[in-house]
Amino acid sequence: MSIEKNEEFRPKIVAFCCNWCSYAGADLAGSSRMSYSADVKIIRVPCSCRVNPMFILRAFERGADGVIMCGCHPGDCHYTSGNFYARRRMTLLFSMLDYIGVESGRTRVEWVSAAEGAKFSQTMHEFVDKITSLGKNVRLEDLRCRNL
Amino acid sequence: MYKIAKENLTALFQKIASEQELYLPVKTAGQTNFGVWTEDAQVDLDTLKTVKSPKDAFFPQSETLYTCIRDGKKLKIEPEALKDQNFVVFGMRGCDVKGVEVLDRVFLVDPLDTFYAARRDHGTIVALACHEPEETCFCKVFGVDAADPSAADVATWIIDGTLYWKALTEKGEALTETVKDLLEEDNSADEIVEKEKASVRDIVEKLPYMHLSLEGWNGDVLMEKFEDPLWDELYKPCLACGTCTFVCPTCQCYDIKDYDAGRNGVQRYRCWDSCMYSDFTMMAHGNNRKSQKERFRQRFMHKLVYYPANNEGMYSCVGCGRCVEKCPASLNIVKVIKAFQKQGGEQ
Amino acid sequence: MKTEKNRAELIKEISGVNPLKCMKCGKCSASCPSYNEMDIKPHQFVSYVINEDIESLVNSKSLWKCLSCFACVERCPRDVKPGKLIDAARQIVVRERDNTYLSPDEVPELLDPETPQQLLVSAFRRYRR
Amino acid sequence: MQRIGVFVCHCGTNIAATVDVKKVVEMAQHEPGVVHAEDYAYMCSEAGQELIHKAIKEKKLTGLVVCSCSPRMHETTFRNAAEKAGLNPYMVEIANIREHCSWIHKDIGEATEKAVILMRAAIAKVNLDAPLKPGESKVTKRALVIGGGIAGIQTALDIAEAGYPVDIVEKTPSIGGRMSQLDKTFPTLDCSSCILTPKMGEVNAHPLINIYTYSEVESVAGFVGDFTVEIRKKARSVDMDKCTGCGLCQEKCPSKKSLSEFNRGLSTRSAIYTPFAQAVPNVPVIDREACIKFKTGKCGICSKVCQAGAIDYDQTDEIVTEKYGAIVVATGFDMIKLDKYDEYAYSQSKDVITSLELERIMNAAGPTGGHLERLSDGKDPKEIVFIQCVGSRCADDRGKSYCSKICCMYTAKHAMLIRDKYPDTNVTVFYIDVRTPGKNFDEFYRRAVEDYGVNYIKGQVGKVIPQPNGKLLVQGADLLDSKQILKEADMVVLAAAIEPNPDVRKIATMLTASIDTNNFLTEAHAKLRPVESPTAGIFLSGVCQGPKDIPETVSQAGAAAVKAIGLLAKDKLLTNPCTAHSDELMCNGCSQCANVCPYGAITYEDREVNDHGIRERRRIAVVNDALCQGCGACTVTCPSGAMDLQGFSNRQILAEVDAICR
Amino acid sequence: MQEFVKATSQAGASSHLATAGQRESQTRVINRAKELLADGTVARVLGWKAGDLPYNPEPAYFEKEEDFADFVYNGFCGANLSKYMIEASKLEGKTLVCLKPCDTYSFQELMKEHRVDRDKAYIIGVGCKGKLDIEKIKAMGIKGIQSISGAELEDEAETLTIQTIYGEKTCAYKDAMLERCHVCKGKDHMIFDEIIGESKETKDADRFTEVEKIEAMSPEEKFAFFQKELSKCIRCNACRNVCPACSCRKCVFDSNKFDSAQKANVDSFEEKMFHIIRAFHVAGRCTDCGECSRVCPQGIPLHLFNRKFIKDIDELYGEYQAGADLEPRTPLTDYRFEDAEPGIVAERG
Repeated sequence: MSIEKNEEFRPKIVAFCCNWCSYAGADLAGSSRMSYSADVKIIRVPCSCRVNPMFILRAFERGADGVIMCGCHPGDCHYTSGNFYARRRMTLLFSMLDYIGVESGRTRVEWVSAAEGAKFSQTMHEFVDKITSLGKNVRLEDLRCRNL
Repeated sequence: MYKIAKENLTALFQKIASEQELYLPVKTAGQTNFGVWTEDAQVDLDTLKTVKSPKDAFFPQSETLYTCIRDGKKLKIEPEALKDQNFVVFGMRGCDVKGVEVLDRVFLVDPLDTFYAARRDHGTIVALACHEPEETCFCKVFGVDAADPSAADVATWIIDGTLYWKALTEKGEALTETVKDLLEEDNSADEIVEKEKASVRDIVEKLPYMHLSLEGWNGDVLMEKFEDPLWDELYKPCLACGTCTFVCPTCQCYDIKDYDAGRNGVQRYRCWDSCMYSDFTMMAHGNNRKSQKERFRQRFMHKLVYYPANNEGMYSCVGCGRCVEKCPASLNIVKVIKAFQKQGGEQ
Repeated sequence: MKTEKNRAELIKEISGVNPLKCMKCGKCSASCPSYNEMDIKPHQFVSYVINEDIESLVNSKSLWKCLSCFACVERCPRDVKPGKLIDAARQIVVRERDNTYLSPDEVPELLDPETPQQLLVSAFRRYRR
Repeated sequence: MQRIGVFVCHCGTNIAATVDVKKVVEMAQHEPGVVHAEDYAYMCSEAGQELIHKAIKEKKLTGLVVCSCSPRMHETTFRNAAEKAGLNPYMVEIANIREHCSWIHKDIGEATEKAVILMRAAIAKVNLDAPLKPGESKVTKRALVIGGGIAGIQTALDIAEAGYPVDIVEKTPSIGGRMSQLDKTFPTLDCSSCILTPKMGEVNAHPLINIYTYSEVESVAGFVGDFTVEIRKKARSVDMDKCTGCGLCQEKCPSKKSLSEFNRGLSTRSAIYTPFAQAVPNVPVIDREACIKFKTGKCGICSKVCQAGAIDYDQTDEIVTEKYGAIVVATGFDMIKLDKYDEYAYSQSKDVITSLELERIMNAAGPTGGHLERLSDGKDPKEIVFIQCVGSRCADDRGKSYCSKICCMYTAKHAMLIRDKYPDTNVTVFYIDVRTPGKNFDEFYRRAVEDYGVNYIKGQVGKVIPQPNGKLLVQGADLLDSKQILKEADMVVLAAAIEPNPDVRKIATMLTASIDTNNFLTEAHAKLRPVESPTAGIFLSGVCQGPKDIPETVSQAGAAAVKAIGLLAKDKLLTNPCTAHSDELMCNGCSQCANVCPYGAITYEDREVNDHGIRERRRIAVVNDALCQGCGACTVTCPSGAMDLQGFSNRQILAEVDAICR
Repeated sequence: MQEFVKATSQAGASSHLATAGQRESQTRVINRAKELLADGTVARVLGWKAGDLPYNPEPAYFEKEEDFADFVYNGFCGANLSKYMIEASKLEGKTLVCLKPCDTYSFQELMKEHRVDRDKAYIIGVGCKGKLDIEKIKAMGIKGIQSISGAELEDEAETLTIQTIYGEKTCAYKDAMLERCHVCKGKDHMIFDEIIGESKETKDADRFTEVEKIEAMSPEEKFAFFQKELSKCIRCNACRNVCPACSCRKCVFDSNKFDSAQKANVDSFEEKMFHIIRAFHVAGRCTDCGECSRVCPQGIPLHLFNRKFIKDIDELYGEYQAGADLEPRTPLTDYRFEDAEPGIVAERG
C-alpha cells in the first residue's frame, strides 16, 4: 500500500458561491459533515450576478483547473433577478470557451439553495471527478504563473 | 558574389538553423510575418512587406527585464539573461535595414540599452532586395535603394529562380563561411544583379509616392510645425489605435509594466507602446498629451522633426509604407506630408 | 435480466411516468369506465409499480379490461397517468412474448366490425411509432 | 500597506481537531502585511474578543482576518469587536475554516493546507479593504397598506394604534374584502359580518387612518423609509363629501342589469351602487360602463333624486402623491377560474357552484336571502356533493401546485351548516386528505362527521354529468371500500383553489418585491422573516404571501404591523455600505447598469468632469446608496468596470482568486 | 517622372470620363450637403475624403463649400462613421453624417446607450452595393495599383478594372467585397433623415456558416485554429478602437481596475483573454458591422467571436439584431424564467 501521493494530480478548483443560498448551502454541507474534496475553495460573492467572466478567466489564467459558480435557484434570488442575468452571462461565456477549444467540463453552474447541503457536497464531488478526469488546464493557463 | 538556386534555399535555411536561430518571413494563417524557421514553417519570400516589420528580432514586442520572486517576506530579484546566442535575420528589405539604423541611434547611444545591444551584437542581417516594389513604397524619399540593400551584413537578390548572395560586412563574411558548401561562386553574377537593380530602379521611378518632397521638414522647424493649425484637421479620422506604430520598423517607444503572477512574484517586462494610445506616457499627475490631436502630432513630429533634430537631420521614417497599407482610417505619413505641402503651395 | 425491479423501471421508461408523484386521490378510479371489471383498480396500478409487483400486474384481469380511453390520463391532477402505466404493462407482456406478437401490418386484416372502437384507438396509439 | 492581524479560532476541537491551528498561525506570519497572528480556543467568546481588542490597540492593526466559522455565523460579532477597538468594522474578513474546511475534511494535512489557502485569500481581500461607513436615510412616519380586506384592516388598525398615520388603498368601492362575502366563520361559526363590520367602522373612524377606496397604486418610487407613491383615485362620479349614503339613487337607477361582483355574479345590481349594505365608505360609485347617462348622455335620474347634490358626472381620475416610510401589501386572493375543469360541469350546470358562491347563497343578505336552493330551478337540494381540491395540489397547468389550506375547514363548515339548517338534506364530501391542523379544527371536522352525519368519502370525483332530469350524476370512487360510486346529486359544490389577486404581479413589480412562480409574494426568510419582503420596507400581510385562514391572516397582519411600526419608530436608517459606485472618469453613461438594477437605484446625471485635464459634461451613473442592496449585477454589466461594488470590489475578488490559485 | 504624371493624369481623366455619369448619387449627396450647410441646418458634414491612392479614402469633416472637391463616396468607403458621431455629438450644431445601411444599426445602438445625440445628427442614408476590401484585391497578386474603375455606386459593371504598373488587371466586384457584405443584414436604413442613392443586395452567404464550421470541430482543432489566428494579434487595438460598441471612455484593458492593462501579449493566454472579453463586452450590442475584421492588420477573422455570441443569443434567447430598434434592454440585460441553463453548452456537444 505505497501509492505515491505526490504524483497524483490535485486539481485547483475555484467555487463562486452567492452569499444567500449557495454559501449557506456550503455551510450546511459543513455542519452536516458532508465531505467533499479539499481541492475546492470557495469565494463568497453577494450574488451570482457579481461573478464577472473576467474572474473566471483570471482563475484559469492563474492555473485553476475548474471553475464552478453556484447561486440561488432561478426565481429564488435574494436580489430578485441576479441569477437570471448570471445564467445568461455564464451560458454565453461557457459556450465561447467551448468554441475556442477549452473542454466544456471545466466550467459549471449549479443552483444550490441554503437547504441543499447534500446537493452542494454531491455537486462538488461530481465536479472534482470531472476535472480530475480532464486533467491539468493547459489551454488557458498563463505560463508565467506556472514558471514563476 | 555567390548564388544558390531558389529550390535549394530550404537546405540553406536548414544549414543556418542548425547552427543558430533563423528568423525569416513565414506565412501563418494567411499573413506573412518574421518568425523562427522550422522544418514545417511556410517560408514566404514573395510577399514584399511583412505585416509587422522585422524589428522584433532586435527589439521584441515584449521582453522580460527581470523577475521578483517572493520568499516569505523577502524578495529576490532575478535579472533576465541577455541574448548570448548568434542568430540570423533573413529577408529584410532595404527599408527595414535602414529602420535598424534608426533604432541603433536610439538604443546604442548612452545610456546603452543592453538588451538591444546584445541582440544587435549577435544578429546577422541578410537583406533581400525588392523585386516588385509597390505603390505604397516611398523608401527612395529617405535615401533607401530598394534595389540594393547595402546597409545589411549580406545582401541578396532573387532573380529568375536564383538567389544571389553578397557578403558586405565581417559578420556577413562569417555567415557566408558557414554556408559556403551550399553556395556557388558566380563571376557573371554582378552583371545580372546590376541589370536587376536598374530594372527595379525603373519601377521605383514610376511609383506615385517615390517623389514625395520633404521640403520644409527638418530639425529646425519645431515651433513652426508644432503650432500649425493644420493638425487640428489632420488628426480627426485617427482612431487612436496602435497599428501604425506596431507595424512601423522605426517606432521605438516602449512601456515598462509589471505582471503579477499571483503569489509567486512579479515579472517586470517591457513592451512596445504607441504614442497614439491615450495612456501613452501617462503619469501620476495625468497625461501630458491630453488630446488625440496632440498624440497624432507627436508621431509625425517625432519622425520628421524631433528625430532629425537629434540625429544630424536623419528622419526616423524609412518609407516602407506599412502604415499606408494598414491604417484603418487610411491616414498615414504621406498624407500628412502632402497636406503640409498643399498648404505651403496655397500660401 | 428480468427482475421485478427492471420491469418496474421499464414500465416507467415506456410510460414516461413517475408514479411517486401520485397523491392517491383516486380520481383515476373515479373516472374509469371499466372500474367494476377490474381486479386491480387504476389507482392501485400506481402502487403496484411503486412496490415493484409487476408480476401481479401483468397477470391481472385489469390489464386487458382497460379501454385506453385515457380519461384517467386526462384528469389526473398529478400528471401520473395511470392509463399509460397500464399501457406500458401491456407492452411488457407483449415484449416478453418475444416475436409472437402481431406486426402493425397484420392488424388491419384481423379487424372485424365487432371490435370495439376504443380497442382500435388503443391499438393505433400503441403502434403509432 | 495594511497592518493585518490574523486570529485563528480552535472552536474547541471543532476546528483544532482537523486543522493544525498552530501551523496556520505560523504560515500567517510569513504573509506580507501580517504583523500579528495568534490562535485561541473560542475567538467569539468575551475573552477571544478581548484578544482582538488588545491586538488592535497594541499592534495598531488596520485590518483583521479571523479564521473561524462561517461569516454568516459570526461576521457581525467580529465586526462589532473591531469597532469597539476603534477599527472600521468593514476592515474585517472571515476565513471560513470550519464549515468549509475542518468539518468536511478528515486528513489533517489536507485540511490545514486548505485552511492556509483560505486564510491567504482573506488576507488578500483585507489588503484591499477600505473603511466603509453606512449612510443614513430619513424615515417618513407614515405607512401605506395596499388592500382593504381583513389583513389590510387589521394591519392599518395596529399601526394607527401605535400612533402612526396609515393610508389604505382599496381597489373596490368598499373595504371589507373577501371576509365581507363570507357567511359564517370556522371553527366557531360566528357570523362573519358581525365580527368584521365593527372593524370596518373602526378603521373608518380612526383619526390616523385614511382610506382610498376605488383607488389603485399607480407608481412607487423611492426606498425603505422614503417611498413616494402615486395613487390613482378612480372617478367615483359621486362626491364623497356630499353623499349622505341615503341609497335613493340606487333605488331609482333604471339600469339594474349589471352582475353584482359582491354576490359573485349570482344577482344583479344598479349602475350606481354600493357593493353591499354595510360598505365603508357608504358612498356609491357609478359604473360608467353600465350607466345610461354615460352610455347615451340621457338619463341623469340619480342626479335628480340626490338631495345632497353629490352626483358628479364630470369627475375624473385623480392622482394623489404621498410619501410613506413603510408599505404593507395585503392584496388578498381570488378563486381560480374553473374553465379548465370541464369534467365538473361548472360551466354547464347552474347547480355546480364554488364554495364562495355557496357562501353568498347561504348568506341572509345574499341572492337567495339566505335560503339554500338550486340556482337552476329554485328547488331545495336534497343531495349535496362537495368536491375537494379542485385545482389545488395539481401537477399540471390546469391548477395550482399548492394546497389552498382553507378548503377542508370551510367545507366542513358548509356541510355542518347545511345539515343543521336542512336536516333532510344529505351531504357527501369527496376528499383526498382532510387537513385540519389548527386549534379546535379537527374537533370541528369530527363534529361534522359525528354529530351532523356528513358523509366523507375518500376519493376524488372523476366526473359530474348533468342529467336530463336536472340532477347531477357524480362519478367517484371510494378508495377505502374499493368501489366506484355513481351518485345523483341536486347540487355540487367545488372547493376551488385560491390564488393571489392577479393584480399583485403589477404591484410587486412596482415595489421590486419578489414573487414566486405562483404569484405569491416571497418572504425574506421562510421561517425567520415571514412577514417581510426581501425588499426593505415592504411587509406582507395575509394571503398575498400564501394561503391562510382568518385567524392566521389576522395574526400575520399584526406581525406585519409590528414590523412596520419598528421601522417607523426609527428616526434614521443605516444603509448597507456595501453598495455599488460608479467611477465618473470611466462611466460611459450607457444605461446598461440601470437596465439590470432590480431596485431602480441607478439614475443618471449630466455632470462636468475633469478627466486628466479634459473638462467636459458627461452623462454619469449615480447610485442611490439607500436603494442599492449590493447585488453587483451592475458591476458585471458595466463593460469599462466603472461600476464597482464596495466590500466586494473587482480587485478584491481577483485577489482572492489569485490567492487560491497559487 | 514627367511621363508617369502624364500617364496617371490621363488614366485619371479617362476613368473620370467613364464614371462621370455614374457619380450621380455622390453629386446628389454633395449638393444636398452644401444646401444644408448653407441654410444652417448643419454645421458640418461627416463623409469620406478621396485619398491619394485609388483605394484609401479617409473619414473627414467638410465645413466649407470648397472642401467638397475632395468628397467621395464609392466602394472603398467602408468605414462606419457612426462611431465618429460620439465626438461629433459634443460639437456645436448638427453634423450631417453619411451612413450606409449597416452603419445605421450601429448609430441606433449608440443612441440607445446615450453615446450619440440624435438631435445633433442629420443622417443621410447613402446607398450601398457592397464595400471593397483592398486586402482581397492585393491577395490576388495585384500590386502597383495606379487606378481602379468600377468601384462607383452606380457602376453597373460587375468587374473592377485595375491599372497597375505591372499591367491592367481585372477582378469580379464580388470577389473583392468585404466578408461582411456577403452576409449583409439588408439594405434598409434603420434610422435616417433622408436617403440618397440606390442600394444593391449583396448577400450571398449565410453569416453563421463559418461559425458552424468551427463548432463542428473537435476541441483540439478549435483550439489550434484560434491559437493560430490569435497568435498573429499584435494588440494594436484597431479592432477595439474602430468598434462602435467598444466606445468605453476607458477600456478595461487600459485601466488598472482588473489588473488587465497589458499593452502587448507576453503569454498566449492574453490575446485570448482580450478577444473573449472584448467579444463578451459587446455581446448583445454588437451589430455585426464587421469593422473589426476589416481593420485588423493581421487579417484575424475577429467577427467569428462576435458572431458566435450572436448565434448563441439567437438560438437561446430568440432572434435579436442589435441596433434594429431602440428598446433599451439587450439580451444580456434581460432574462426569461425559462432560459436555458449553462449546462446546455455541454449537452449540445
